[in-house]
Amino acid sequence: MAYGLGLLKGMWVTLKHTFEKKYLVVQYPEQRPVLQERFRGTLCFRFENCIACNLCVNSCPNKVLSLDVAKAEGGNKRKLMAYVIDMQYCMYCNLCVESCNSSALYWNKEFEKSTFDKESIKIIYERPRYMDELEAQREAEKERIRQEKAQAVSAKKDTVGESEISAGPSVAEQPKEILAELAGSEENIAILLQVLAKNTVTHDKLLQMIDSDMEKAKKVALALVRKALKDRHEGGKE
Amino acid sequence: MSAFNWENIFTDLLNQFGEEKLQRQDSRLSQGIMAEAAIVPEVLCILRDQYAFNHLANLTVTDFEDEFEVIYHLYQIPGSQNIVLKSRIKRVSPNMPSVTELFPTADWQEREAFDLMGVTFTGHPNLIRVLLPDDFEGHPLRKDFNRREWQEVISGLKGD
Amino acid sequence: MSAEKATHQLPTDHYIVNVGPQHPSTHGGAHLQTVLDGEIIVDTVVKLGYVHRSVEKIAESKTFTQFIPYTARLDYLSGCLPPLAYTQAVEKLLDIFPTERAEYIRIIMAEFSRISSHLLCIGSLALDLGATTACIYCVRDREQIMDMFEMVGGQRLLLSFLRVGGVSHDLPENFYPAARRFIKELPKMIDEYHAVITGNEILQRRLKGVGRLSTEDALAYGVTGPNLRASGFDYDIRRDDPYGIYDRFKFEVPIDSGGDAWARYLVRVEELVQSARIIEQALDSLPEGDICAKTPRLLKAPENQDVYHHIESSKGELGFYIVGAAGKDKPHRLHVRAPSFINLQVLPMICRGAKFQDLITNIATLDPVLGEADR
Amino acid sequence: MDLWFTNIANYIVQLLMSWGFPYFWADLILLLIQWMCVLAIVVLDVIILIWLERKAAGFIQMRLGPNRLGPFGIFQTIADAIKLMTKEDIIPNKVDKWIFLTAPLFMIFISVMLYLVLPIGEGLAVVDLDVGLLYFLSLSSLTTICVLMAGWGSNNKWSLMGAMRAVAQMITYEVPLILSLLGIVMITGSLRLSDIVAAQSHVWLIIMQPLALICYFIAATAELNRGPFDMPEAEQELTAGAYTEYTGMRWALFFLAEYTNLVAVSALFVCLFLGGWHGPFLPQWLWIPVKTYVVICVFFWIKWTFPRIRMDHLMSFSWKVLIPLSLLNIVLTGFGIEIFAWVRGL
Repeated sequence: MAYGLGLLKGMWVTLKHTFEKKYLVVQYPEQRPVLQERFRGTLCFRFENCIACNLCVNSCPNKVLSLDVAKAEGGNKRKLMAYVIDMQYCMYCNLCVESCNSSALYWNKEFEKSTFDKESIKIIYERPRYMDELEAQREAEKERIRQEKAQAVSAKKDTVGESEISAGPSVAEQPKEILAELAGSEENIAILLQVLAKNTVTHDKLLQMIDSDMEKAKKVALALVRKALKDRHEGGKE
Repeated sequence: MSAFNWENIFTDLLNQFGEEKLQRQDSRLSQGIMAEAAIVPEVLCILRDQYAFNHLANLTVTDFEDEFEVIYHLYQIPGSQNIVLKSRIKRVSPNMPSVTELFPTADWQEREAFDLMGVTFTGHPNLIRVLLPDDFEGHPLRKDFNRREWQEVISGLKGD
Repeated sequence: MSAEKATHQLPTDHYIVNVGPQHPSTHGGAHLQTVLDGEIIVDTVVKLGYVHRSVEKIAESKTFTQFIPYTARLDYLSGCLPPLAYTQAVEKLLDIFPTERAEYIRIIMAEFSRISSHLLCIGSLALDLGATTACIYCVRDREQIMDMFEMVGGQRLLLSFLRVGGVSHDLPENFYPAARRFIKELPKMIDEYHAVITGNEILQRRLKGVGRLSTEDALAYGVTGPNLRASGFDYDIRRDDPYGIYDRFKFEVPIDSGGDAWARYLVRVEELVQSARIIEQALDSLPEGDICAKTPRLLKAPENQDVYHHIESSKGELGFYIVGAAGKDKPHRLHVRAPSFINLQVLPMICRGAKFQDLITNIATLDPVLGEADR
Repeated sequence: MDLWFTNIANYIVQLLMSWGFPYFWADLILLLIQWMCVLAIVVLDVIILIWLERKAAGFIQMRLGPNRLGPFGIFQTIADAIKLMTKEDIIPNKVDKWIFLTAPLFMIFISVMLYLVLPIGEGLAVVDLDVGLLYFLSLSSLTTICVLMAGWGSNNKWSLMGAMRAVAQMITYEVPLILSLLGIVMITGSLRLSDIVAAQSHVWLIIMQPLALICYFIAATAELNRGPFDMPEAEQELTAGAYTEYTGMRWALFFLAEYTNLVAVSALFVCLFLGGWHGPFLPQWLWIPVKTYVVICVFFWIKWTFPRIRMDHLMSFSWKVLIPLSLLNIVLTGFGIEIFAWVRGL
């Protein structure tokens, strides 16, 4: 009867492993786990890539994502104010990343996400300060391309009219009423003019807006002033 | 095991039960019978004993607006021949004869259907809830189940 | 319950022990109300629902694509298998055909999932019987599969990697050597399990003849998968009703006529080898091409149609019954035929008259996953 | 070097007598000091052993075991002990209070008393009883009463089941345990442990009594509720068996007692089969701990390799295999002694 042989065999295997210098464990806080390239740690958001198309929100099975969109008055343009990722409900299914056409969403390898309360696991991406500028730049770029196209077309048509933007007056030269309407107080006007002096692209755009769409121009001017104030404030802090 | 010939099987059944109790319901994906609720156990018995459908793979209920549809998926195993048996019952008093005596596997599946959909299987030896707690009110898989009301109950529990 | 059993010496009484819902060996939140006569089980009442997440109700409010990650949470131990069943059912319903390469990738991942599930089953069986070390060895080897899953899909357990029409990512370059190495090392691992688990006489005595389930009973109670094959009934959906491209691979279906816990254990060990065979063939003949068929962004059911699709999951026949409504992107009704749920029905029967310790053995060898049973 | 401890003892007695104590009182104080030493040894041993077991289990399972506190994690057990001592002592409402409270105390008390007769070196037993072996065996079986107290007092079905298993197991395994030791008594002709060890100065009893060795080892594992025989607290089945309701220090006392028993039984094993203090190079009082630890490591090794045996198999194994074997051993030993005497007489 071989009773007991199997027991001894098992004991031999465990004995072998006892003296084998091979360990399965990772000494965690000091020794970091080896994560694969596709590892899904935390969902991250690139603000500058987002076009606020809402596809990710619709694709998410668990309503993890939400956009805070402000609509510019008059125009149909959507302005993304904040992007919220509520990680407590995330299933890491990758559907949002797959649905995003402008690669605004991606995973990083940050896996230590425990927090002390439910609220702080939410990741909130607020509109960064440079976004206005960036959007304005992009807008200007688009505008430039459009104009160039238009110019090319007009050149083709061999029309008489010259381009209007080149010889416009500056914002500072606008009548007082318009400036007051744009920025409000004297102080704000000064700030606005300061900002515009630094950035000619914005300046030109604003000028155009004053001509075409006063409401829009007011908003942009207000935003510029606010931004400048905030910058100044934070600069003071530092 | 008799060879699988869907035409023969259906004609056979039709001869036995008549057209008003039994209709053929084939589709792109399945071959099926729509039978009256009362004859379902008999049909299943015939299918099992005479045509060797020995495996009741699945038993479930679907809620349509005005009636419930009870669905039985039968397989001849080992093999892949299968038919679907469906039966429509009224939504007001959903009673369905139980098939636990033919297929013991239907026991828990019927209990589940009762639990989540509220279909009463008459003749079931132990028709109690299986997934939800015993004191649960309502049948959540019904389309008219008020989810909000239930959530209030749950959040009320949390508050205590 | 308190049937008085007066012996000529002392009046004794049955007593009820509540195994679970929090118990180390119920593999999740199951509640087994066990009526005991000393150490002998008189009756067991299985009470489920502790992991009930109303998946079927959730499905009715999610689009076809959105529901995929939820399926992985049914049988959370065999990563790709429930999503495979679901996506194939949806493809049947919507008349979509996955690409060739996707089919192969699916098979590879599905079989790895099966291996990982069976390894954990064997390991937890050993753990439930008290052999902690043997469990660690199984988990050690399962970890390699988890690493591979992480390579492919970024997640280790709840892999939402399959999509309707294909898969979400292609296999990465470092996957192939890892998979080949695992296949090559598998026989060595199995030898080790044989030395530590199979060969152990204590374990043999605890498994042999325990929880005997006859072929007739197994069939009547709808038991499927390894448990049915261990009862001597030769049925494997992969071979008998091939889904995907299983008909292109050569493999054997291990059966055992014992019907007891020992047979259920042995069948699972043998299935490891067969799964490895399938993976090897699939890796050898993996074609190039797209990994996902062209599908519309929003999947809509073309007609009022219902579909039942079943696959051979690691636990048994896993079926998805979907009722689609014409023009809707959400199912009208979705039902999961959960093998764990239906296999658990036989637990009271095979435990009757057994010793209390056999209850643990029987649960472990029936291998239910409560996430799937409760849905 | 061999006589360090005896010399110290003699010195203490003489010192006390020179201070004017009568011999009786001096001896009593010495006994108290020895008792304290035993306690200290027990606690120290347990602290080392728990660490050792966790480390051994770790290595067997390809882990590292405790390694955070101190070098190689040696202070882990001390930290655990502090944690357990500062934990809330929960006494459930429905327990049988006095039985519940006193069970761990009795258990640790009995376990420590086992050490009194163990000869750690020549003449180094606290009390060298002439029925030492009998004393040891009867006391060690008393621990089962404490487990029963714990299980019954807890008023919990798991606890009760664990306790009943413990009792059944004890009754069953006590028989082969004692029967297997009869052969040794027959050969050495004494129940005094120091006599038995002294008889092994030339040849260890492991060579003369291999069958008894196996029987004793298995029975002792069952007696200790260890390894594949840990029925009473089978955590996969009974959650924690008899100790389910215990928390904090009371639970720690059970744990302490269990390891104390382990050391005591292993030390007895060394005394009976492995030649006790006999051995080359090292001083005799060091040989016993060294051998004991080797035996304990084997216990660990077995525990972490094997699955748990089933209750009815356990009983039938004892009645159908171990008891016949140990009876056979007695018969064989009897014949052996006769043949030996006959050969000698030639």
